[in-house]
Amino acid sequence: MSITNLLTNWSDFRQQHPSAAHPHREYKWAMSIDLDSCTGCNACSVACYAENNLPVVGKEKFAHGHSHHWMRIERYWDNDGREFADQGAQFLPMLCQHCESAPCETVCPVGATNHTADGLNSQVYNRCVGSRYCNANCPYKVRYFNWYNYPTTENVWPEPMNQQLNPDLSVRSKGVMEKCTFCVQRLRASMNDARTQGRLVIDGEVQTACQQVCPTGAITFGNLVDPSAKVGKQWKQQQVDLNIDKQPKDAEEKAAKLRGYRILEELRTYPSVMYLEQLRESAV
Amino acid sequence: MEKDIREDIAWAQINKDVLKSLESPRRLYWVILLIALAMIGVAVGSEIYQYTTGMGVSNKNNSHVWSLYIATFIFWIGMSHSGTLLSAILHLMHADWRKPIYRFAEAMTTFSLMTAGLFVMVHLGRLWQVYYVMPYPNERWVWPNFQSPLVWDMFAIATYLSSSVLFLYVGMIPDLAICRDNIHAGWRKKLYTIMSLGWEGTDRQWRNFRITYLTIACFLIPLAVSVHSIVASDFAMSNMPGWHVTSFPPYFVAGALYSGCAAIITLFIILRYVFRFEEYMTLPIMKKLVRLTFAIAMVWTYLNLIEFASVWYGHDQTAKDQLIFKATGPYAPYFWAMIFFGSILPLMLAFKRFQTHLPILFVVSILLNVGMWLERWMIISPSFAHGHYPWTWDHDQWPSLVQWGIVFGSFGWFTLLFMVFCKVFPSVSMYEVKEMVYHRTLALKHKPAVKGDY
Amino acid sequence: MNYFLRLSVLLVGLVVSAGSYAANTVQPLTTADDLGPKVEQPFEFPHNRHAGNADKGGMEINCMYCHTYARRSMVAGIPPVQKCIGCHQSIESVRETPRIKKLFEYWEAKKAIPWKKVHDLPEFVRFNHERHIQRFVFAQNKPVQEACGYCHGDVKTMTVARRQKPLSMGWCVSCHQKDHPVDATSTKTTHGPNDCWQCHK
Amino acid sequence: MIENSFNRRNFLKVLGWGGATAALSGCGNTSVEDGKEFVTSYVETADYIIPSIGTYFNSTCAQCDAGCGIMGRVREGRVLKLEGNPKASINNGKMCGLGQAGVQAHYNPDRIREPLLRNGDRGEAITWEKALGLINEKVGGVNAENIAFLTGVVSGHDKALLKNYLDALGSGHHYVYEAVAPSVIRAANKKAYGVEMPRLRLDKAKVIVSFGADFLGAWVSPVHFSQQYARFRKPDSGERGVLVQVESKMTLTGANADRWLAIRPGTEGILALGLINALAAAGLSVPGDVAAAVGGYTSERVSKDTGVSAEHIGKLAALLKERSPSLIIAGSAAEGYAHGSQNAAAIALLNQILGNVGQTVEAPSSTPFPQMAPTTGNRLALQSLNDNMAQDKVKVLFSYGTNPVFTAPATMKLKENLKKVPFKVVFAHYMDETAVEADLVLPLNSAMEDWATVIPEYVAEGAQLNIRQPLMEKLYPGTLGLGDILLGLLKYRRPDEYNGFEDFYSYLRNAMVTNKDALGGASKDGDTFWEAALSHGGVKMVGEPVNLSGNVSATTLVVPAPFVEDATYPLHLIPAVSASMRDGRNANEPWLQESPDPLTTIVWDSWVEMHPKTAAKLGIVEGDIVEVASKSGAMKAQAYVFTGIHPDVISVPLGYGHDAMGRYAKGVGANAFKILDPVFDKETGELAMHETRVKVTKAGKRVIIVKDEGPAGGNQMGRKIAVRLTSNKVNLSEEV
Repeated sequence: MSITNLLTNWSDFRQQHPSAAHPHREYKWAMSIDLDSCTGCNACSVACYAENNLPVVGKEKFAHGHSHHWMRIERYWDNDGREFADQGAQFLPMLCQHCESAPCETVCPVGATNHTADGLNSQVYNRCVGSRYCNANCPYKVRYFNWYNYPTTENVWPEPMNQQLNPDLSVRSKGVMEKCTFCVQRLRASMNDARTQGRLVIDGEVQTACQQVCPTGAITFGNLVDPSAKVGKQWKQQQVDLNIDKQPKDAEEKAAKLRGYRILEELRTYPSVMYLEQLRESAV
Repeated sequence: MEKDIREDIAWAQINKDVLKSLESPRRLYWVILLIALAMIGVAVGSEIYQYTTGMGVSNKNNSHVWSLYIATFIFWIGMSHSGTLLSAILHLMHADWRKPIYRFAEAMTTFSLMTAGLFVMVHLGRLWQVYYVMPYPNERWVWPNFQSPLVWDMFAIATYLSSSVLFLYVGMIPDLAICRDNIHAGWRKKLYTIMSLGWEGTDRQWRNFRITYLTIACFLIPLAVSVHSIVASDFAMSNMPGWHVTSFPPYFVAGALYSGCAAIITLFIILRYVFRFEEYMTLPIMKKLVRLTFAIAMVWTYLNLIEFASVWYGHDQTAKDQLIFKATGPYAPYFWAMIFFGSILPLMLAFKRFQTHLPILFVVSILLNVGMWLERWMIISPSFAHGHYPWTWDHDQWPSLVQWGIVFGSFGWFTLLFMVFCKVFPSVSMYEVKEMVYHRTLALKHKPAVKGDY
Repeated sequence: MNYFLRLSVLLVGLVVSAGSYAANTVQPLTTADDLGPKVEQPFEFPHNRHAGNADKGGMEINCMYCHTYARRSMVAGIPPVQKCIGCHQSIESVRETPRIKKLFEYWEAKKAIPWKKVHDLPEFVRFNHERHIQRFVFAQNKPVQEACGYCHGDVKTMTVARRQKPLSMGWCVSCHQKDHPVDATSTKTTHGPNDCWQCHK
Repeated sequence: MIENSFNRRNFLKVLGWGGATAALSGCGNTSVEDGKEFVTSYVETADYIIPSIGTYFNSTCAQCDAGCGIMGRVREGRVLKLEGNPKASINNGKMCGLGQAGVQAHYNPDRIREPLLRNGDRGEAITWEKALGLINEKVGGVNAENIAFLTGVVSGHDKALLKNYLDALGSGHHYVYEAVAPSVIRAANKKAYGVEMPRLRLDKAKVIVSFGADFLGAWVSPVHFSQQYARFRKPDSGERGVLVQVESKMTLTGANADRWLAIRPGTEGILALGLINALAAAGLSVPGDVAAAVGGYTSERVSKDTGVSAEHIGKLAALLKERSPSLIIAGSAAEGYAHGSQNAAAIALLNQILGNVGQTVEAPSSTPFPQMAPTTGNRLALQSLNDNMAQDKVKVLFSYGTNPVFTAPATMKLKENLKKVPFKVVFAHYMDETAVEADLVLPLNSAMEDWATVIPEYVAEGAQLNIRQPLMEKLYPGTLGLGDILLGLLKYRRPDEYNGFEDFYSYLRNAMVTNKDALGGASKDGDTFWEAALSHGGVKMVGEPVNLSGNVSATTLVVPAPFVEDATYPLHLIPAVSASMRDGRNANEPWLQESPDPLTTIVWDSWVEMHPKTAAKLGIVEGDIVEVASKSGAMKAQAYVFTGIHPDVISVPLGYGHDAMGRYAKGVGANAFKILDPVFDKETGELAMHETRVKVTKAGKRVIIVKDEGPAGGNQMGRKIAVRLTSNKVNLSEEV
């Protein structure tokens, strides 16, 4: 890349506001998670460990906050001083929100985290120098740093456990940041297949590991550009627009409410994950 | 009335006094040098451990990714600002009193920058790939991300470091020539000969020298302001509650000048005592310095209050929560210590009797810097501990000994550099002191002096 | 000493101008051919004999006859020993040559041949053979040897394959930035993907 | 799918393809290297093997007894990941975390790799010939009466072979033991519905009242129930189902309930009868004898006894009356008492009154091969084995698929009694607590290396036979499957019958293909049938539907009054069965240890849950190490305080506290099985798991609990993160 190239194509190398010049043409991967279906069973989290070569750090390192759960289940209580949590818990699967205007992308000194053309927030391990600025700037704190050299010195996968490692993606060594990739290895494989066959990926053809296992089917994942994709229909039905930071429906006073919302939307990160609010029966 | 620099001091005397500081050191010097080396040893050992084992040994974690390294980095960067302030700004303002003290202040600038630069490296998870941050044509065809404040940092620090080295060096050339002429053999002779670049004191040389020095000074002032503004933008440009504050750049610059001035007071007292520079580093100078420090302290306090007020009356509830947490949570003792050392303690400096009381000033100036270091820490850690996302809050994080060791060692590194400098280069500018004396004499001769009529 | 000073000014100027020239050269520095080291293999497989031009004594076998996975998988694959034997058991003329004897030794012992990797990218790079073959050979109708040769060089003239191209990232990107026709007949062009996650995962 | 065994075996071989193995130094070397690495190719290959592309094989999960269909992703001869088999009717392509961790059971570094014979304190590696010969010699030397075979749940051909072996020995006892099982409920169901496990149709119900059944977490077939639950919550009609959970300690299911009712421990039956009374009062037609029998359970009295407010009882009764069909489920919380059977019967009666039987409580199908139908286990089996061992009636003991030394309460003195058995053979994956006591340890194949057929206890539709097949070549040549071992032993006893089978695979294939007509393969030839069965992961069988019969007699139903306070041991201990730990057999799989408990988010340790009120009374704060002492023993663990538990109750998870087994399980937490009191259900004689009374005292130390939740706990601090809405504000039928 020469300086001339850099200067002439400057706008291409800059992070654009999502609603500006570059709409997604073929793909925009997005997710929706129905919190009313999520039971907090942790299956997605384990699937993520299996698919993405996440190290099990052990008790001591977990205690120090060095865990690597790209998909973490948060559990909230809403019992404001009542004697019992008598409406149960609120479970929230939290993963990288693949923001369209990701705070992490602008601050990485080496450009190790980028936005891809299909709307993913990429993390390139081999480019990462470990400044951890991306994590500092991530309001969701879904980026996980390799504080130790898990594969070698920490021996997290003792023989023959290492044979389980997924060869489709790297095992990260110390000093690099990592995070949920929307199972990019699966996406790329199916996109390549589709490309070879001269078409686009069909809805349901590719699943993320968490979506695939979810026993209640709370997670929907797909291409937001594809009008036949379930995820797009959900977003549309819930009137959640990817490119705005304040959904007009939230201001409307209506009897029947829509459940879709995005977390910390007001920070203008334009997340690609929509959550559907949990429901509780009022009759009991 | 305290004694100021004597008008009748002979130029040869000045040379003699200053050059004396370059003579073989006393035993105490070696002792301190060894202590400094030991401190560096601690840091190097810690860094080797951290480098080989992984960043985890510093006891940072996923919700608390930055800690003392960045805090201390800002501290050292900040400290570097006073040298520029004293040399460049006061030079342009023709404040003569800076002349006996600016040399070591400049040296301090350079060395604290060098220390700060190390912290950037120590902080990186993959130090061995640090060259990715630099823009150079490479086989990967990849540039760094020019949007990132860290890349700006890299540029700012590199520019500032090279400029301040140049400024220090250019300003030393006439003095190096004096050294060269007063020493007759040995490595020093060779060193001074080369470094004085053939200075003969001709009119043409003086003229070129003046212009060069003035140009660099003019260049340095905006640079210095921009450097700390850029460092401030590391924080202000992010969206962390507690960081996302518009007033951060001036706040950082003020803090920088503040800690720098305090450090100059400390070093002033040490050098004056160690090298018997009472003749040059006089109390009236100290008085001016102290008043300057007091003024900056108040500016800093004001900007601090502005920050709090804008957060308090702003509509960002998260930032407000964060502020309350800082003042009441587990970091409260450090927060209030920072307020005390940074805003209350300097009120002492307003009293005349303290302005020249060196032992008290020595202690106070060190405490001011402790306060300023705490300020940096209080910017970093509480924000991470209590950010946007309650699930990942971490109120228990405490830096490990590895972090403390490296922070501790950085002071040894700075001391080492400074001590070596003092023994190799004149820490008081001889030619500028001469100028000062000359101007004073002139001023005395023409009683109703007209400004600029030299 | 003034001399020295002036000289250093000159030097700085020189470095700056050379640097900016280098940074701004339109041709990337790294696309020139860069011959890799010779690689010792268990025995020498004569690519020239199998794939070389007929006038030079080669048999012009399609690369994908042996490297059969290239069109449908990330990796091109080294053919199973079975494949070598499939032909060579009926080629009596060379049956007793030392290399073929060695081949049969492996076959009879049912042992895999420990070939060495010649084009060994760093482990975090995932080059996809399938997409390149599909694009250049099947969509654009380029001759197979030409398409493979973009990265593997002129293998048909070699015995043991040897790296000819630099395979550096800039070299990859230089091609990905070019506009390539979509298929053999179309005038429409696209360039290769330029997002990091295409190759680094 | 697979043409012949040669190709298949070749495929399963572990082979490193260049670029195909996971790059361990993913971020190291940055330059191109030539000629440093090997690229190994196959000698022979099949067309379907394409390096770098995964192939999927169907099998059956062995992590718990639910029998979900799994699909192993195999690449370059290694199984990489387990996914759900979309064709399996139980789990429809879905999986739980426990199931997925099966791959870690397979690749576990602590697996036993060859048969070990006791030599003093050490195990000495011996060959299989020697091991089997030794067993044959030992069983030949004792009376068949003195041979005991202790297993977990067995079904399919394993069970048939085991039966044949026991027959060949001239009988011998087969004890089927499950440490955690709904055995009282099974008995009560048998009475109430005529079957042990009726099919529960959560998806058809409009209201579910679950008395402590953790069907989303660890109860019977959680993945299946979770899918039904999703349809229950969001049916096509848009009428969202309402879940009410009644229990003393919140389970995962309780955490998902619309209303979680904290009930005084053991009073579930009273509430059920109170609900019947309230329903009758509200106008539901209730048979006269029932109405008379429950007449005394006024809402005031029930409220006083159970601690559930009258308001909630009223609302619940109204809801049950209004929305039909409903489903009432009795779970482990209801059955775990000395009057567990009565509790379960009362709950079944409620179902009956509401007319749910036949609606949401459906009849299962019987399996056409009763000899392969699952034998479910209970704790009574272990009890009687233990008694026999104590009386020196057991000379040779086989143990397979259970870990009784770990799961038996200390009062049973099982470990001591075990020492009285002269020859103990343990089939094991790890050197667990029981294997450590063994005289001969036989290392088992992992579920990813093994052939077996499985008939789960709870089958979602029809009758089915699931197949477990190897997903890759054995990691260690020295391990064998249960089938192979039994076959080997049978060859000594019945050589004519079994010598014809080279291994268990050929036996199984032969058995299946011979019976293909009954297995739904009448129209296919043997090979096609077999391959279809393998590629589907099992076969559907034609089963006769079992008619629901039986009745709960209200007149004979007596539910005792709630507990009297015990001054020395004031608290009830609820040993919690967590979704990932269960009875502890999977504790050596690190993913499970590191995935946080859903409710407390604690990892890598056990804990004592208590209500803030209880904690305040005892002066305990979170992280205090407390001693939990019952009459039968004591254990120490960290205290966790939260509001999902009744103040009269504390709860400790099971499955932790191994002192053997492997690097990930050993020394993690404390074993709550050990301190259980010997109180039994009066009707069935089962151990009443919830009857243990304890006292809790501070042990003096305080730790920082290792958990995922931060200092904010479950508080969102005013941010809009996880949002909750009342369901009447939403129109679900409009949703996509």
